[in-house]
Amino acid sequence: MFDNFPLWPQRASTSAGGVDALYIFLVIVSAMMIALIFTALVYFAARYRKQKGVRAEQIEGSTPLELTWSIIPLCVFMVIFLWGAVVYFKGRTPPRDSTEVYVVAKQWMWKLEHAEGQREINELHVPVGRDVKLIMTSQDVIHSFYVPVFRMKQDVLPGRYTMAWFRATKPGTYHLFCAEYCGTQHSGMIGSIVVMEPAQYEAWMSGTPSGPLSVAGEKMFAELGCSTCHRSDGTGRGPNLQGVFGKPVALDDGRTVMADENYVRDCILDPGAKRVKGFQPIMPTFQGLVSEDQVNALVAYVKSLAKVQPGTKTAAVAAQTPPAETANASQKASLKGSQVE
Amino acid sequence: MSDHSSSEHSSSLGTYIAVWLALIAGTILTVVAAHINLGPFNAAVALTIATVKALLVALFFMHLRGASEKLLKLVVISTIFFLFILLALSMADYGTRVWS
Amino acid sequence: MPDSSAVAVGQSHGETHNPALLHHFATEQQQRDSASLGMWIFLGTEVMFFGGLFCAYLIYRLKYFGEFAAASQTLSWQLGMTNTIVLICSSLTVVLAIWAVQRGKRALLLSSLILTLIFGFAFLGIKSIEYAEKFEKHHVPGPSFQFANVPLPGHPGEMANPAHAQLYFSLYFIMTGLHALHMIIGIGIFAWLLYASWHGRFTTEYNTPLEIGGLYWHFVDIIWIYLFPLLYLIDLRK
Amino acid sequence: MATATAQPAGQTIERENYLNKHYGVGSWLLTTDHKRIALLYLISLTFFFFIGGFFALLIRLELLTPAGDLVQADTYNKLFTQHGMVMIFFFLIPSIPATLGNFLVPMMIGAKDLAFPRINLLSWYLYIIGGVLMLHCMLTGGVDTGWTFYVPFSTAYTNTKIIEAGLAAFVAGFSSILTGLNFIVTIHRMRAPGMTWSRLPLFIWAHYATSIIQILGTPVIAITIVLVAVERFLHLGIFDPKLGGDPLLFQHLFWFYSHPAVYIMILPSMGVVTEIIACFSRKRIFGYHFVAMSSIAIAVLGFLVWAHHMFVAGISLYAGLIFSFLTYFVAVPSAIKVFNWTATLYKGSITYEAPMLYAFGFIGLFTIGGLTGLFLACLGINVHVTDTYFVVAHFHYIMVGGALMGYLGGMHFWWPKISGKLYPEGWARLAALIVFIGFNLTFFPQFILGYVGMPRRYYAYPAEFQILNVLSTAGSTVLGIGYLLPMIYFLWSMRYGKPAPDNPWNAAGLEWKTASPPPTFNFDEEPVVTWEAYNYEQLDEHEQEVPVAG
Ligand code: HEA
Ligand code: HEA
Ligand code: HEC
Ligand code: CUA
Ligand SMILES: [Cu+2]
Repeated sequence: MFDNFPLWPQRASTSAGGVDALYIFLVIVSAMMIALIFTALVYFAARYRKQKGVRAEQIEGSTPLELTWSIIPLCVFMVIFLWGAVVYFKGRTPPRDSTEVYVVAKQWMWKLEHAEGQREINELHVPVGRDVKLIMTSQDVIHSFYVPVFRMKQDVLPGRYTMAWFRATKPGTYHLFCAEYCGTQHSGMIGSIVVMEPAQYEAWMSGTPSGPLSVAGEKMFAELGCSTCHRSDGTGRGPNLQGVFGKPVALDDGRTVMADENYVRDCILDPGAKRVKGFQPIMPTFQGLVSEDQVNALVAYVKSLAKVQPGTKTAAVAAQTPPAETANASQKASLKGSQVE
Repeated sequence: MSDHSSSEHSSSLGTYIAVWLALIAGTILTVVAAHINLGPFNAAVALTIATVKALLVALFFMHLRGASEKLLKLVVISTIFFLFILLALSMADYGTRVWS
Repeated sequence: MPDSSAVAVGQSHGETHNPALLHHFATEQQQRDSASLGMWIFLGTEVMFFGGLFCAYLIYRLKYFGEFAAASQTLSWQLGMTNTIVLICSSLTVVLAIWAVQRGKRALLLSSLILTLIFGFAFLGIKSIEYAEKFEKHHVPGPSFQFANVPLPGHPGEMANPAHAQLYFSLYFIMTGLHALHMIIGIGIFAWLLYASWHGRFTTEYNTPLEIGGLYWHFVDIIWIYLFPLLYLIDLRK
Repeated sequence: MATATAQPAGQTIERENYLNKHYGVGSWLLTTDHKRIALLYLISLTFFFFIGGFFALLIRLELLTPAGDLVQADTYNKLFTQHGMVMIFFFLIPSIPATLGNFLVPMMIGAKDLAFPRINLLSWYLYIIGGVLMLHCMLTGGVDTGWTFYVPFSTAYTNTKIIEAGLAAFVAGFSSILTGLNFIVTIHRMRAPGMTWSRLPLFIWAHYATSIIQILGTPVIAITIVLVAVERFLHLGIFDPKLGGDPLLFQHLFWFYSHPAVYIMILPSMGVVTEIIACFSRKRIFGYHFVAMSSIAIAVLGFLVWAHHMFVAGISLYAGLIFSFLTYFVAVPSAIKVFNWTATLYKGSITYEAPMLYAFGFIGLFTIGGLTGLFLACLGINVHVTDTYFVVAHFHYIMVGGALMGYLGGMHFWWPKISGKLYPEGWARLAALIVFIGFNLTFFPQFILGYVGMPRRYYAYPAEFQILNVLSTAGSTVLGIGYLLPMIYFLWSMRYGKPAPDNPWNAAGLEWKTASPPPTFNFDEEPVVTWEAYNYEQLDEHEQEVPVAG
């Protein structure tokens, strides 16, 4: 499984090749620079060693030379920067329609939940050739999800989601490390990524009892009473959540934000921070009432609603044509503000 | 090296009183302005007045104006510059988070 | 020009110079210039010290706009304004003291210094009234903090999140607290300056400590000039 | 050379100098003489270096085997935290400025002392108070957060002595601020007549740039530590996401100081190397103005790049792009320096005394360290190698291979001036060689280790990483010997070394124009400068045999 004396990490994801190529480029550039500088040093040191009767020749300096060796390195640097930026950009932008896995990190273990509902601890099964998007959060301190063979790493923060993605290319079992120092057992926070052929993966999936995460979320949605306000027929006091996810939402304070995972998370845990335009601020916070896993399930459910055709009075619609009475109310509020004095 | 600068010749008593009056006026002005709703400009106006007041204190009370040497001014300017970097580049992260 | 009127007292180097001139300086001018440059640079470090707090304030204010406004409105701008004026007056007495010492006006020097101290104490007194009020209202961050059911300005019916309001008060206490600490140090310095002036330590030629102390005092004033609008004023009307 | 006080070499009767002018503990602990304070620093710094090195050896021993067998996991975490803290805050940041800088800055510009001698002493006391706090903290439980103190681990989850360690760094920080302040004022106000800005030795320029960072950066870490302490005591939510705080704000504030701080560590060393190269190739520095200005440029640009430590920490994608872009600009002035040093050798008249060997070592290792910094600054690669041993290797190459090499080179170069004695040249060359070999053996394998994927701060690790770790541990023992040697022969030479002439290297610079060791006020007469820095041409005019040390 693991070589005994590795000098180079295996490549098991689509982005690994790009990182390696960039790395090799940098190694070559550096090797050339080192060769140049060291040769010059050694040559000068030997050629101009002190000899009887030969005095050092005083040289002021040379502005053209200085410019040359500032500008050429700068150009090389810019190439490195641009190339690196491209690789980074790709590595950080998850493709659409990727399979989703929710990751909850805590001291000192990884909890992973597939959108299909399989739950794993310190082990993640993924199929070859499918884009997998990780939606990660931490219950306590900062951790970091690191899979060397995928050349992929992302810190996992408490209080919000961070994202990462990969597409595995080679079946095998690989290390999953926690790369951000997180306390006593930081070095024990190791798991494995099991990459399987699609067929095997399907077999594994069906062998694991579960329902999709969104189904669990749906149950919770009813249990927590979300459904009393968020009705699918649009008659509730809250926006209809169908078709909300992935669309821009107009907020009360004039901003427009993308309804992504972090947004939904904030709506549940800190509804006050981002109020949807055109609704009363009555949604209570669920901070402390739901665990990270439950939040994930709720988020997964809200996401699953995105595929449903929007009904009436969703936030997205409300944003364009705010219901008359609420719009008036907010206008009044702002007018009142300026009329004092 | 040390060109003879310093605050040998500090300003006259009249200047001090005038600056003092200006500072008091600035304070009243900023309070009045704060009571008017200017939307996002409330903060801008308040900070502008504060900066004018701070300048008055620095230039006249701290004799920055009288200092013939550019050095002290350079110290002040570079400090403000680095403070600006701290604020601006932090905002480069916080200000662009919503986009990513 | 600088060493002109120095009185000769016996020295180690056998030169004639002012006893306040330290041995490693060539001239009094050099010594004075060094002291004021040193003080200005020190004030630069102070700016960066407060700068970290301003950075935190900026970021959280943008993040929790509503709560910061709601919390800010619980402050008394009247007390804040009074304190601003008190500080401005104290700055005036500080420059008066320096003006007086340079012209050998002892009475004005001493009375200005005494006034400065009085203003300084007045500032701290008013500040402590404000702090006391925060205690009564349970606006001191910590376990007993309360900020329930305070509507967000401009959004009646929408309540501020107490945790975020607590952030405002945390920054309020840290910023004003550090500022007050600087005031206390300043009062200490000026008490010493008063003592030294009383004993005639400063002359028309030698008064660097007064100038240096003055720089410090004015700087503390400038910090307040920014704290006042940021904490009290900019969210008064929302 | 108006005021050169030439002394016949090998003179027997000891002149009065700063070392023998007064005796007794009090004359040292209450001294305001910059040279004595430099020695106080030297002793205390060396002490902390060996403590930090001791921790490093324990770290390396633990990592000899994949299993966590030598110490407990908690102990290991404390080891690297305290290794990092001691080495950075109590050794490397003050190292050159507080010893060589303190000793030489006034002398090189022809002043009698620093502008504020008492503040200088205060800064040593602050350093000692910080150091004692740190020692106390380590002896009574220690800290385990990593030297980076990341929240919310440090504020809410660890029960080790954060506050005390933070206070230690806070106090040491003020010591650093005061040193920087003193240098800037001294360089502006105390230069001897004729010592214009373009005649300043580049060592002074480097210290000037360093001081700018110390003054403007350190206060930010101070306030950050205050915030961490307050948060830990009262739990206000400043950094706690549960209460609305943002853990990344801490990282921003921390790195706003700690990135520029890495240039506090390297710039003085660059200054030292510049002096050494000029002297042992008997040449003026190629492109004096560019080298001087590159120091300032590093200091200023260094403030623009801090978030390159946070590329995967959850900052916005755009911030990542901006900071990566800016990081490449700070590498340009470093490149300028490397090229100018190399060009200085061209057509020189080069000899290979120990300081020169260290200087060569510096250039080589700093270049490697710096180039790997470019890897880290490259977004695409950073994602893979951040928080792995690649980073560990990068910064040890710069800080140990670069800064520490330069420090040792400087100590050898100015030792005759400081102590009035010559060190044994043969041993010194041997030590330089051992350090070089040991160093590469220790840290080169870590680059590979990092790219293969071994995360840092790991106390136990998967078995396939073992061989490289064994190499690294082996190297660290060699390195340890390399560092013990100079310590031994320097001490030896204080008693048994040959007396040093005033200018054993026939070097340029005002510090060589006074006695070795110098008198209390440095010069018997105030010097008047009429020549450029590095006037080796003039010095070699009367080509007499340079007395070679050893
Ligand atoms: C003295 C200390 C020092 C110095 C001088 C530097 C210098 C540099 N550092 Fe380093 N760095 C550290 C100490 C230092 N660093 C430490 C301690 C850490 C880790 C902290 C922690 O997490 O614990 C770190 C981490 C660190 C990171 C973050 C890694 C991570 O955690 O993800 C990055 C990323 O950009 C980085 C980059 C750089 C760069 C670009 C330089 C540049 O300044 C280097 C410039 C020099 C050169 C480039 C070489 C000479 C140039 C040439 C020869 C030109 C020719 C070249 C070409 C044409 C290609 N460093
Ligand atoms: C100036 C800074 C500096 C210096 C000089 C060193 C010097 C060394 N460092 Fe360190 N190091 C850091 C700064 C420094 N380091 C920092 C900032 C970190 C990060 C910490 C963190 O993650 O938070 C780090 C982390 C770090 C790690 C990573 C730990 C981990 O992530 O798990 C390792 C591992 O090999 C290491 C090794 C070494 C070694 C072998 C040396 C050698 O060069 C040391 C050689 C010296 C000696 C060997 C001393 C000789 C003394 C004797 C032989 C006598 C014995 C002692 C007594 C009797 C008391 N260091
Ligand atoms: C008391 C009524 C109420 C309850 C209970 C309630 N919500 Fe809401 N919700 C609202 C209102 C009103 C809004 C719009 C204003 C706002 O953003 O706060 C809203 C907004 C939202 C949004 C943002 C929708 C958009 O269109 O952008 C999401 C997502 C959401 N709620 C999820 C939930 C979940 C999940 C639960 C249960 C755990 C829940 N809500 C419980 C009233 C409620
Ligand atoms: Cu989790 Cu390290
Ligand atoms: Cu850095």
